[in-house]
Amino acid sequence: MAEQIIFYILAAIIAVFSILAVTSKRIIRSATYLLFVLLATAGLYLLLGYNYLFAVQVAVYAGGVMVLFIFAILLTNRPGADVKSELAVRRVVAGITALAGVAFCAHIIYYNVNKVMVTVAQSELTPQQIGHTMLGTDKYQYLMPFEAISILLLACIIGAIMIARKR
Amino acid sequence: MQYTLLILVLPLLSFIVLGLVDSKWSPKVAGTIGTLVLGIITALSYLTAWEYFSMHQVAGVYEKVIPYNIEWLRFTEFLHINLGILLDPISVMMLVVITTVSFMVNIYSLGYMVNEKGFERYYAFLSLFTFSMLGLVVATNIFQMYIFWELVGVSSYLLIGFYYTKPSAVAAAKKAFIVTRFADLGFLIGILVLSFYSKTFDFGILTSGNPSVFASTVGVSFMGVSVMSWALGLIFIGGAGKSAMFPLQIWLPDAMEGPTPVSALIHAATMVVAGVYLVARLFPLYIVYAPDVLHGIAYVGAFTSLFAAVIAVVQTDIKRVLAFSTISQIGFMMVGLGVSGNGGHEGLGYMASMFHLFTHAMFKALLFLGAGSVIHAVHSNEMNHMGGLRKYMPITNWTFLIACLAIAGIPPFSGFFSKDEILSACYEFSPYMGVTMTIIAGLTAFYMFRLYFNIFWGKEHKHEHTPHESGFAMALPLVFLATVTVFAGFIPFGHFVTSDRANYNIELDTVVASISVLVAACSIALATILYRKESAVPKKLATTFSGLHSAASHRFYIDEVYLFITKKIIFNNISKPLAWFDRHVIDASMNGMAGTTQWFSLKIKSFQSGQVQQYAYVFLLGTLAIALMVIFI
Amino acid sequence: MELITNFLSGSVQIEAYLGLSLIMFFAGIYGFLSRKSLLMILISIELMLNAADINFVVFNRYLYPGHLEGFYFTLFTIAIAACETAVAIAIIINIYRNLNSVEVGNLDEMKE
Amino acid sequence: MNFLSLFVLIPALMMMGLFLSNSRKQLLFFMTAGASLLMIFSTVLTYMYFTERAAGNAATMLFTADTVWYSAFNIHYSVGVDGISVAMLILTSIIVFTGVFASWKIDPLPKEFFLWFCLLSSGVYGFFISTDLFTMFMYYEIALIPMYLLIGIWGTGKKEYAAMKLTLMLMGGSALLLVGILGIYYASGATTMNILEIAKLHIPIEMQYYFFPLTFTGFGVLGAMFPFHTWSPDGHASAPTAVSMLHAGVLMKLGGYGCFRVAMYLMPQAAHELAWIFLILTGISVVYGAFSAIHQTDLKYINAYSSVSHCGLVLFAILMMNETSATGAILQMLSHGLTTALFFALIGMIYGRTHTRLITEMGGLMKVLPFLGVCFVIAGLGSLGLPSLSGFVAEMTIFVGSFQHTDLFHRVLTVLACSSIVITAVYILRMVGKFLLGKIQDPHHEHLTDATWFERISVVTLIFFMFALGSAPFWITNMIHESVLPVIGQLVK
Repeated sequence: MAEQIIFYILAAIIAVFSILAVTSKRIIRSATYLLFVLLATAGLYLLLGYNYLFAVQVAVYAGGVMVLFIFAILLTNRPGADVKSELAVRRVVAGITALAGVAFCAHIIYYNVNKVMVTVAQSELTPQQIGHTMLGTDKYQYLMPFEAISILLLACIIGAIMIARKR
Repeated sequence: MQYTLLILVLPLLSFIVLGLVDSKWSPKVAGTIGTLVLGIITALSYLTAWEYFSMHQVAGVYEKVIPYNIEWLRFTEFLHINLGILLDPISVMMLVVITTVSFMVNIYSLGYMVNEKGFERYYAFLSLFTFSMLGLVVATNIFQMYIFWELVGVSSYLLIGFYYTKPSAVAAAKKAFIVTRFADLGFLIGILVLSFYSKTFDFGILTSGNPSVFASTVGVSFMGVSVMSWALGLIFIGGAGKSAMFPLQIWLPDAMEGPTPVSALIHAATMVVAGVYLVARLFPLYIVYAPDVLHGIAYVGAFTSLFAAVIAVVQTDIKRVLAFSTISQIGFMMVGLGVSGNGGHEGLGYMASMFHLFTHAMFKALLFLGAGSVIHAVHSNEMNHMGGLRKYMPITNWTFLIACLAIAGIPPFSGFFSKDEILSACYEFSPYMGVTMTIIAGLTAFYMFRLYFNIFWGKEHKHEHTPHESGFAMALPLVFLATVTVFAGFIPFGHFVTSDRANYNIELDTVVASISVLVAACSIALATILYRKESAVPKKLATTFSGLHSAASHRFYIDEVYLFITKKIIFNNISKPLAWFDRHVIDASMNGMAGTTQWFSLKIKSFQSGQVQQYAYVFLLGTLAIALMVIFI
Repeated sequence: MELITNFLSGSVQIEAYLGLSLIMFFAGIYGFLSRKSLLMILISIELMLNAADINFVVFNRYLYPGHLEGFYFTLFTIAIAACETAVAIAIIINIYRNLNSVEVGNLDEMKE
Repeated sequence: MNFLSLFVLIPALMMMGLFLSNSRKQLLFFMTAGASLLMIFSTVLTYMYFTERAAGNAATMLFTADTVWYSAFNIHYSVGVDGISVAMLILTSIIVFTGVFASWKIDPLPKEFFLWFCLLSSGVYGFFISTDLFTMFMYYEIALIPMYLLIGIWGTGKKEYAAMKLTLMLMGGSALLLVGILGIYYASGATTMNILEIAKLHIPIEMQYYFFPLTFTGFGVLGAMFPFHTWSPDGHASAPTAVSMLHAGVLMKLGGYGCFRVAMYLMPQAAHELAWIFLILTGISVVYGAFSAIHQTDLKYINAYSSVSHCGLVLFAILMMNETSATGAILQMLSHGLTTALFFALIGMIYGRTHTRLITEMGGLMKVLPFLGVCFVIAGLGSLGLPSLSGFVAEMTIFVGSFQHTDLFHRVLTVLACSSIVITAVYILRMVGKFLLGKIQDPHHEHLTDATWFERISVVTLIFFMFALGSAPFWITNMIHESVLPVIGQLVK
C-alpha cells in the first residue's frame, strides 16, 4: 500500500517535471527540473530494491552530471540575454510526433505485456554480491564490460580535455 | 632477264640516298647522282627492250616474261599481293617511254632548276616518281599496280607542291591528290569486286582468257548491271582519275603549278597515261566481259577530248593550253582503246592507242620542255608576255615547231602516224565517232599553232632583259626529243605492241589519212592567218561568241561545280554540321549525363542537411514505420 | 474509497513503470525535436537515457529477479551517460567559443 | 619465374627506383629511358623466341603460367602470349620508349610524371599478357587511373574537365565490362576465369545476348566506338604529349584487343547475331570521325577524330569475322598505334615551339622546321594509307577481308568504310597544307629551332617501324594470321 503510494508520488513528480524540463523557456530551470526527475528516478530504484543503483544515480547523475550542466549553462548563456522561443510549428510537429510515439508504444504495452503481478521478495542486494559479479569473469559476471567502461571513461577524460582546452 | 630488277632498285636507292642526305651535299652532286642513275636505267631499259623484242617471241607471239614475283602480303588462301616484274610488249614499251622522258627531264632540270632551293629534294622526288611509275608498269598483279598507283599519286603531289611556299601550288597539289584519290576509291572497289569473283589479283590469270576464272560471275548482277561491268567500270574510274577524263579532269590544269620539267614528265608523258595503260592492261577483260564499258570508255574519251580541245583554244597560259591538249590527247588514246576489237586488224585501235601513247609522250614532253625553256627566258606563263621569240631562241623555236607539227598530225612527223591509226579505228567503229575525232584533230592543230604563233611570232613584247636561248643542259633534251619525234613514226609499231601480242602490219588508210591531213592543214592555215601577225579578228570572234568564249575560258565552270560540292556541300553542309552535332548532341548528351548526376546529387544533398533534428525525425519515423510493420503485418 | 484502496493494494504493476518511462522518453523526444539549444538537446537525451534505465531495471526486477543483467546495464549506462555528457559539454563550450552560439541550426558547416 | 612477368615487373621496379631516386630530371629521364629500352629488348626476345618456337603453330599460347591468386573466386594470375599479344607488346614497347623520349621537357614534377607513366605502362603490358579475365580487368583499371592524374596535372587547356571526362567515360565502360566479365564467368559455369578454359565451355545463348553487348560496349568505349567517342577529342587535346601518344597509341588498342579476345572469342553466337548493330555503329564511327576531322582547326582534335575513324575501322574489321579482316584489324591496331603516336609526338613538339595548335594561326612551318615538317608529312601519308607505310597494309587487309562477305549489307558497309580513305586524304592534306606549307603567318615563327636529338630519336623510331610494317609486312602478318585462327574458328563454328 505504501509502496503504491510512494510510487505514484514519484511517478507524478517524474511525469510533471520531465514535461516541464523540455518545455521550460529558461534553460536553467530546465536543468533544475531535470535534477528533480533524476532524483525521483533514484527514488524509483530504491523502491525497486536496488540501493546501490540509487546511490550511483544520486552521486553520478544528480551530483556530477548536473554540476556539469549548470556550469555549461552558466558559461554559454550570457546573463540577461533574451531566450528565443522556438517556432510554434516546430513545437507542434515535435509534439505530434512525440504523441504518436506515445500512442503507439502505449498500444504495444497495453496489448502485449502480460499483466504480471509478480510480488518480488524485497531481497537486499548486498555490496559483496555486486562486487563479486562485477569483478568476475564467469557467466553472468561483468569484469570485461567494467574494464571497457573504465577505458571509455579514460578516453572521455582525455577527449574532453583536448576538446575544451584553449588553443 | 634478272637485271630488270635494277631498273626498279636504282631509282629507289637514289631516292633514299638523296632524301636522307637532304641538303648536306651540294646540289651539283645530287643532280649528277639522280641523272646518272636515270642514265643507267635508261640504258638498262633499252637493253631490256632489245632483248625482249628480239628474243622472246614464240610462234609470232610475244610471251610474257616474269623474272621476279615474290609474295609480299597474303590476304586469304587465294588472294595475295605479289611484288614482281612482268615484261610484255606494253610494259617494255612503257619502260622505254618512262626512262627516256625521265632521263631527258633529269638532264633538262640540271639547267632549269639549278637556282632553286631544294634541288636535292627535287631530284629525290623525281627518283621516287620514276621508281613508282616503273613499278606501276611492270606490275604483275592488279594490287601491285594499285600500290604503285598510289605512290605515283604521292610523288605527283610532292612534285606539284614543290614550291611549297606558294599557296596556289599547295592548293593544286592537294586538289590533284584528292581528285585522283577519289578516283582510286573506284579503282580499289573495282579490284575488290574483281578479285572476289576471280580469286586472284594476278594479271597473268586474269587476262589468260580462261573462262573458268570468271565462272562465278555468271548471272551475278547488281542493280541490273553484270558484276563484271561493275568491276571493270569502277576500275576505269580509277584510270579516268589519273588520266584526267571528264569529269575528273579538273586537277590536271592546276597541276601545272609544279615545275615545268615535272609537268613534262608526270603530267604529260607518263603518269597521266597510267589510266590508258590500266585499260590496256585489262583490255582482254574489257573486250570479253564488258564491251559495254569499253564503249562507254570510248564515249567518255571522245567527249573529254572535244571538251578539252575547245577549252584549249581560248586559254592564255601556255602551260594550261598544253595541259588541256594533254587531256585531249589522252582522250584520243582512250577512244582508241574503246573502239578497238581484239586481235589482228580488229585490234587496230589498241595498237594505235599504244602507238599514240608512245609518240605523244615524246612530243608532249618536248612541248612542255620547250615551254619551260620559254618560261625560263621570259619569266612568265602568259602568252601576252611573249611573242616574237623565234629570233632569240632558235633551238626552242624549231623543236617546238616540230612538236606542234607532230601533234597536229602532219606527215612525216610521228603524231601523224599514230593519230591516223586511231582515226581509222574510229571510222571502223562508227562514222560519227570518226568524224568527231577528225574535228577534234583539226581543233588540236588550230590551238597548237595558235600557241606556237603567239609565242614565237606576233608582236614582240617588251622584256626586262633580252630573252636568250637556254644552256646546253636544256637544249640537249629538246634536240633529242625532237629527233625522236621526227623519226618515231616510222617505227613498225605493229610488230611490237598489239592487242594479241602477235605481229601486225600497219597499213595507212589513205582516205582517212588524207582527210585528217587536209583538216589539219586547214586548221594550221587558219591559225596562221589569225595569229601570225597581230590581228583584230580573234578579239572580234571572242566578242561575237562571248558566251561560249567565257564559258570555255572558265573551263565550262566545272571547277566551280567541284568547289561548290566540296566547299558548300561537303565542308559546310556535311562536315560542319557533323562537327556541330558531335559537340552539341553526342558530347552534350554525355555531358548531360554527368550534369544530370550532378543535379540529382545536389537535390539529394539536402537530405544530408547537417541538422541533427532532421535526422532524428527521419530516424524516428523510420523506426516507427518498421515497428508498425513488424507488429501489424 | 474502496476503489482506491483496491487499486493501491499489492505491489506496483509493471505497466505502470513502463507507462512512466514512456512519458519520460517521449518528453525527451519532444525536447530533442523541438528545442534549438544544444544544451536543451543534451538534457532531452538525459531524459531518454533515464527512461531506458528505468525500463532495464524494471524488467530485471519483474521478469528475471534472480539475474543482474538489467542492473549492470543501467549501471554502465549511467557511467556512459556521464562520459557522454562530459564530452558533449566540452564540445558545446568549444562551439560556443567559436560560433558564439549554441543553436543547432548553425551547425551545418561540416556538410559542405 | 615466368618470363612474361618481366613485363609487369620491370615497370614496377622502375617505379620503385624512381621513388627512391632524387628528382634530378636527367637522371629520371635516363632511368626511364633505360627501362623502356630494356622493355624493347624483352619484346624482341619474346618475338624471336615466339617465332622460333611457334614455327607454324602460332595459335597456341606461349610462356603460359598460372598461379592461384584468390581461390575463393578462382582468380588466377595466368599469363601467356600468342601472336596477337606479341604484336601488341611490340607496339607498346615502341610507344613507351618513344613516349619517354618525347617527354624530356616535362615540367613540373618530373619524378611523379615518370612514376605514373611507368604505372600506366605496367598496366598496359599486364593487360596484354594476361589470360585471366579478372587479372585482365585489373590491369585495365591500372592503366586507366594514372591517366586521370597524368592529364589532370601535366595537361594543357581544360585539363581538369578533360581528365574527368575521359576517366569517367572509360570508367563507365569498365563498369559495363565488369558486369560482362562476371556474367561470362557465372554463365559459363567455369571453375576458372582463364579465357582459354572458358572458351572450351558453352555459354547459354540467352546469357550471351545479355553479356555480349555489355562486354563489347565496355571495350568499345575505349576503342572510341560511336557514340562513346567524345572523351577522345577532349582527352587527347588536353593530355601531355607522351600521354596522348600512349593513350591513342596503345590504350585505345586495349578496346579492340578486348573486344576480340573476350567478347567475340567467348560469346561467338551472340557475336554472330548482334554483329550487325555494332557493324553499323563502327561503320558510322569510321565515316563520321573522318568527316568531323575535316572541320576541326586544332591539330590534336583533327588527330583525335582521325583516331576515332581509324579505331572504328579496327572494331569494324573485328566484326567482319573472318581471318583476313581480323588479321587486318590487328595490323590496323599496330599501324594506327604507330601513326597516331607519331602524330601526337610531332604535334607536341610543334606546340612546344609555337605555343598554338590551331592550324589557322600557323603556316609555312616546313621552312623553319624541316625535320618535323617532313616527319609530319610522312605521318600524314601513313595515316591516309600510302603504300610502303603501315596504314596501307592494314587497311587493304581489312577491306579485302570485309569484301569476302557476299551479302549486300556487309558489302555496302565495306564500300562505305573504303570511302573513308578519301576523306582521310582530305583532312590530312588540308591540315598539312594549312600549317606546314604556304607562307609563314606569324613572324614569331621565323626563328624556331628544329628538333633536338632526343626528339629525333623518338620520331625516327616510330617512322622506322611504320616503314618496317608497311614495306615488309610478312615478318608479322603470318604470326598474327595464325593467331587469329582460334578465335575465328570459334566464330565460324
